[in-house]
Amino acid sequence: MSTYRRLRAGATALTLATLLLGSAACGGTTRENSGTDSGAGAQASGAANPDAKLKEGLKIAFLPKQVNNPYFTTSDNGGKDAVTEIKGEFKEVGPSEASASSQVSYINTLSQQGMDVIVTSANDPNAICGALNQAKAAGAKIVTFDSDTKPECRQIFVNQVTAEGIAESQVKLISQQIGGEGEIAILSATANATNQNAWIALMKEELKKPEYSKIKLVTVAYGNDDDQKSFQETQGLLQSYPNLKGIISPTTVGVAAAARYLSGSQYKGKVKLTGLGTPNQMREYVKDGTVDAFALWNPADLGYLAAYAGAALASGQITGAEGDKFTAGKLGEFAVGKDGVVVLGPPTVFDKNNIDQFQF
Amino acid sequence: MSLTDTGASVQAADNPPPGPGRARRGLTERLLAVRELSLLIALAALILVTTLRNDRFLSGQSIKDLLLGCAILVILAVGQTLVIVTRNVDLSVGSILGLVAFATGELFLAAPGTPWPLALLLGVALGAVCGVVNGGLIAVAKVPALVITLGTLYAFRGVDYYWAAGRQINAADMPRSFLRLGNQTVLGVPVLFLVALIVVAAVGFYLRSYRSGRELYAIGSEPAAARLSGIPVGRRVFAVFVANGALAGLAGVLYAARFGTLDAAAGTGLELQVVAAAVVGGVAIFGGSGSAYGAALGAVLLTTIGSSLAVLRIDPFWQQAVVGALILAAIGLDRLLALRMAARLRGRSAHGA
Amino acid sequence: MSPGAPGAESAPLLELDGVTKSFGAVAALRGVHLALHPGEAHALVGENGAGKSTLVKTLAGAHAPDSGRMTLDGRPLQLRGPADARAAGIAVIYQEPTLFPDLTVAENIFMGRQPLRGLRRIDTRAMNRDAERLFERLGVRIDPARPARGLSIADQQLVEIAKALSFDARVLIMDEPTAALSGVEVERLFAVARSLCERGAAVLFISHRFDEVFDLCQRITVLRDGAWVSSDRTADLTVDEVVRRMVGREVSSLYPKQDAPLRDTLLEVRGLSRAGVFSDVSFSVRGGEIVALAGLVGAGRSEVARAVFGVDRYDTGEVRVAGRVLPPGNPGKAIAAGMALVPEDRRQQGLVMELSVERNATLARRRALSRLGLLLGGAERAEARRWTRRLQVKTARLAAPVATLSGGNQQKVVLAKWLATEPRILIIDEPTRGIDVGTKAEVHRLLSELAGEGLAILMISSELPEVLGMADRVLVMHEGRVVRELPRGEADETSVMYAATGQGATA
Amino acid sequence: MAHDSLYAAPPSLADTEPEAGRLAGLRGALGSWDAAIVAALVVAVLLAGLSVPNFATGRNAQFLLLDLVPLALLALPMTLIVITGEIDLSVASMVGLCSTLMGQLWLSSGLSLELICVLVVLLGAALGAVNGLFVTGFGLPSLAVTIGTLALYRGLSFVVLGDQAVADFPASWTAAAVQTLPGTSIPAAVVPVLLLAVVFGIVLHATPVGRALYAMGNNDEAATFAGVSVPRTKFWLFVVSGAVCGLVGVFWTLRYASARGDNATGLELTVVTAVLLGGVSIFGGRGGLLGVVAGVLLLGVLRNALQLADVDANALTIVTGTLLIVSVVLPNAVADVRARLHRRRQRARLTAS
Repeated sequence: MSTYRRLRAGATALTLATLLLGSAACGGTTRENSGTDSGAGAQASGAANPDAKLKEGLKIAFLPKQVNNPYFTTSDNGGKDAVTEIKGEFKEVGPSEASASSQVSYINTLSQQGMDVIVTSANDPNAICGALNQAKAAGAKIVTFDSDTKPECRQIFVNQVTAEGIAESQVKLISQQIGGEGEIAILSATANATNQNAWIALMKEELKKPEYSKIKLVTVAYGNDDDQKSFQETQGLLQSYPNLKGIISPTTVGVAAAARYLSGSQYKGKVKLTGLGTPNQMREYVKDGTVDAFALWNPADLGYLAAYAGAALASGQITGAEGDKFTAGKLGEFAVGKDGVVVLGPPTVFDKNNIDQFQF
Repeated sequence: MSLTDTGASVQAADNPPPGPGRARRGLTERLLAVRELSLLIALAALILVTTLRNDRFLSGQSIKDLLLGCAILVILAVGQTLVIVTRNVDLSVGSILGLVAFATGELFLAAPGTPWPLALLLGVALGAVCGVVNGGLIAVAKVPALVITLGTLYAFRGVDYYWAAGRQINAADMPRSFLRLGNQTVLGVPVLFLVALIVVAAVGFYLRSYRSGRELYAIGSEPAAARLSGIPVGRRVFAVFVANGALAGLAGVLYAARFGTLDAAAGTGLELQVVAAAVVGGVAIFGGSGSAYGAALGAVLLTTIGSSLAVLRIDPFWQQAVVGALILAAIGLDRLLALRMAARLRGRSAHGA
Repeated sequence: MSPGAPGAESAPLLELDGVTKSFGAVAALRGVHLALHPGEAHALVGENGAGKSTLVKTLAGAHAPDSGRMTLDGRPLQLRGPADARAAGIAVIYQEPTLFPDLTVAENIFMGRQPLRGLRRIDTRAMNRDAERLFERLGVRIDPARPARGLSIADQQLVEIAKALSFDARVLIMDEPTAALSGVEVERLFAVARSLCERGAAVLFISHRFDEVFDLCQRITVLRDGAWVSSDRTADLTVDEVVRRMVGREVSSLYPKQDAPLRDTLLEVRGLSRAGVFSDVSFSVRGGEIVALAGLVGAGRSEVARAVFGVDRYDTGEVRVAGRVLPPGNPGKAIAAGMALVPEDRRQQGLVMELSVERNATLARRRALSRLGLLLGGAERAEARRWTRRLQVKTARLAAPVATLSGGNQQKVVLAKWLATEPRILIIDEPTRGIDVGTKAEVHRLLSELAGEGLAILMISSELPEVLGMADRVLVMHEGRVVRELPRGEADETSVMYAATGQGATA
Repeated sequence: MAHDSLYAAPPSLADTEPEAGRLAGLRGALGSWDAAIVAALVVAVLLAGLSVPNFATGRNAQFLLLDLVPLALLALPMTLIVITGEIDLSVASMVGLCSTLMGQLWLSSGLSLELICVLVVLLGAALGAVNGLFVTGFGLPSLAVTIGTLALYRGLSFVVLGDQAVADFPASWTAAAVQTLPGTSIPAAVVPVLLLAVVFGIVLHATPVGRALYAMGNNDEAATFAGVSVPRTKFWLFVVSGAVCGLVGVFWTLRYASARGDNATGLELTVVTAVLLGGVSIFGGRGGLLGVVAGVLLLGVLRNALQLADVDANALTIVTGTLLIVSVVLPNAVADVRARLHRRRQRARLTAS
């Protein structure tokens, strides 16, 4: 009878309630009048004391994008080495799936536990900002690595390489391999991965240079950092673009999947592949001739550097202001650049000749 | 829904003689065949359209990729058919696959010399053990399979994560003979696909022609009646979950062979595709009807859609939406057919009077 | 009295001794004795809740008795499940058909025993052939290869019978198999049962219909409240005696419809049709009048009632309540207009087993009982108390789940639920189906009383004496049409049956 | 309806009579389930407060409650839906789609945020209506339908925003989402949640609608005969569920200041777990809102405490899965043991006499 009518009334009421709640908040917020809060505020508060010694017993927590990712396991282990060197307490926590919302809950937990330093790789540049700011307010130093947040949410971002550096080296590698002309495609990770998109944008810029004028980027495919999906996408690329000469896959999952596909297909050696991959994953394909050369920074070094940066922050050696300098154990001295960015260095290029020297 | 089915019954003596009856023999089977045929037509149409847009889609390499790509899903869908036919569902297959795949890698790490047939057997056994957990909980606790397997979906994946602890196993860690299994072809047909074919044929044949196979349909069709007719319902359902676990284990080993790179996330979310494949293939989600062949065709269709979306350069974001829409379309279509059939049968009953 | 009292000419084929079974606090069987002799049909009678169905399920292996002995051919028999019972040669036809709708008729018959060929594969052709032979034996024609879904109830029952036949059972148990069958079908079923007896099988027949019991069976066992009362030869018994043993008391006049002054027409049905179910049904019922809708099972009576009430839709026609057109397909509107339908299948359609007595009793009144949209406990309880008192529902607490009540009391709760809506029009489908003899009289008295209060009552009944005793007018349906209308004076067994079987349609 | 076929009734040889008796016993056990879950919650809070450092602080309570807002909101309509014997697995995907729709509208429509919020809730209701239409209009099992829309809506949410994430919502709004009540550490968002919980509680327990919900969950045919419009009621339940998802989508977007396609992925499992943990029967017809609220809190407390105690995320996955299984297995097991004990006592009495 009218049971449903009541429910319908309920639904209407719910809508009305939202309307009221919404309009009660304030009158008509639009994108135009809201004015995006630009993160101009660099945060370097207080003065750095370059001579301060690194404190012992610092509680340093690593919060990767997800805990089940071998890449992050490697870099967190680098961080662990560093923390051991400076006699701190190391901890690695993180969600089992790469989602920003669960990272927020972990950040809250860490700040609740009174961590001195939180080293994190952001699943979303904005979503975890609020939580990071709260943690910062509670006294924790925030270092991001691999994937950054908005600059105002952290003190230091440890960048594996500059985005420009990646774009340059990737384009250069593929150009060398395909002989400077032909169609190429990019196989990326997820479509909203911050760093991937930044690199891809820069690669497109790079390709506009005259020396690459004969190279045509035909498409960007997304393998979602999922092995099977990347595999299928590679398949799709080769079928859709018969004239494809090369693929750049600036993600470790993607490049390995693509290499495996190529090595088992008729395109092996004919379609060139380069990208960012780990030597362990790629060793086989470099040796069997599928891949000539690829690049990567050392993820362990990345974590190592991030841990040192965090310790330096917590000890007052640096504040994250441009020009601050600190020493990161075996890696030597680093300087903080603009927006609190510390760059690990140019990527290493791996090929048949040097790959056996690396184990990670 | 039986509200109207009791309508106008007939005095049996006045039923039409069996002459015309012969013509309508095997209505159910014919309907199933219709379903399989329409799947084939849909598949053909899809391939045709994609090939028209890009003639490489039908090249030898591409067909090989397609067959290779669908093999694992086919095996899982066939296993799921066994379960769904009994009016149950197993949502934990993706997690079982992931667990077994990683375990296989671990096995090769720990004992590099393991011959691959042994690894295969061990993988199947591990899958079966997971199935025992599912089936045991369902049979002992008398709780719907949906909830239990939702729970074990978490639990198996958790065990997998815990075990892997963020490590990855690479192709280099596994013996070449094993990896070849994943890529090798016999007369141009990938070995993986042949394995899947054997599974489909075996399960399909079993379901159609064996007493215990038919009993599975009986259980799904009317569990209470099945019990009263002396069918060991609990044991059969348990066995079905074990069998499905074993098939998921097989799929896990093949996954390891095919992809080479393994971490704990292998097969995450696969259960949706598996259920979708079975449902699209005409396996009624409320049990009692459907065939392994249909489910296998459903899996092939889904994989082909995935590939052709990639080939047609349709935004990959659409892919998941297409899977969802297909599930809805498939169950909607089934409903329509069932209503049609009920109407026809009722009509026939009435005419007989 | 000692068990198996009457004669000892042949050793019993199947014997039960002191069988006990309880569910929770309820003792369903208390020391039951039963001896089935080869070549004999044995009737099991008793009121609802006397334990007949439990006994059947025990014999079928579906329930394990708590204590007591079963012997087959003098050897102890232990049934661990229905499969054991089958293996022992015990076949059961249940009250409600238990078919697999998705499987073919032949598979339903031979499930688990399909004929095999090489490699233990099922031989479908042989199976269909065998099924066809069984149907020939039964004298019916059902396509063995069609799915069971969509079979009429009678056909389903026939498939069950074929299944039981296919066992070559030594013991055939039939739990109210005739409820859904027409006279011809019943005759055929009995012929089959007799032929089984001739071959030395034992038949256990459970029914509420005494004419059938006395027609078929050589012995009658009476159960009351789960306990064994008596086993006697049919020849030594009369119907009255059996009834007396069943209820444990004398039963007074059964059908006491008192004349009530007829008032205005309350329910008017015009040209109601639903394709393939019923067509062009028209009738009207006045206040104070009981109109019976008679006919064979499957004639479309219940379907008409459901359509009038709005549970099912109809294609054409209209229903008027006190002159106003009732919108189709909306039971809520029908209730609001003052109509109530006590459905045929009370357990399935009338009750929500897990809800309490009071919630069930007030379910159809929940809206009227609410204040400002809120429904608070007190109102429901008061209302429920009023009606359960009037109908003498026996329950410990009104908050107890209705499932804990005995069958007869559950029936009363269904009645209470509908009477609580204070209807002007009461449609009651098989008012005494499955009700024991004692309660039957109560229900009839109540109906008569309600008519006296001015209600218009439409009663659907398959029991001719009930129809003839209660109704002011009898409408006879045949194959979805109302073929005769008989005022009280003209209605008798012959005229109603004549019309119901279709012969009177043109007369 | 066909829906009940999926939750295969617990296998039991008992016919309806003893079955009912058993369920009645179960009911007795479950009457105390509410109490048990509340007690478990209290124990968990006490234990965590005593043994886990940093648990019993205002700040932690704020984090905990804030994390629970989406879960609590989604559990409300889910409780009602499960009580009617249906299920809505698409809630998390609806949240995701609503979130991206909000982002897209904010990005490109130029409408005011207030209007957008209302629109998003309405869109959520429309998404729910699609579920409702498939379930009630076409008579399909809600499990299958919502598995389909789970994939469809998630896919669409990626289609809507593609590779973007919209993040430039006004700071005043995003701050409001996480604001605490003045003078306390209780998030302000808890207030509307509580209000809605009270509304849902009243609807379920003290209105004719609530009675109808229980009735149709137990026996929809009897409910139909009692004048309940089962399909229409269920349809509107799905609409309400969708609207609440819209609301959660708005909250999620503002709280995390980010509209992304993957928002709330996998949340449906947690919601179902909380509802079942709260004592709602997956078969329908049983359970209450108080238990569900306690279930939500218990789940949140456990997770939070374990996280604070540095328990691995992977172990948390296992805990969630196990909790889900336990919460459905336990009531059945308890009832089973009780029945068995009772039988034994009965037998003892009989043999004694």
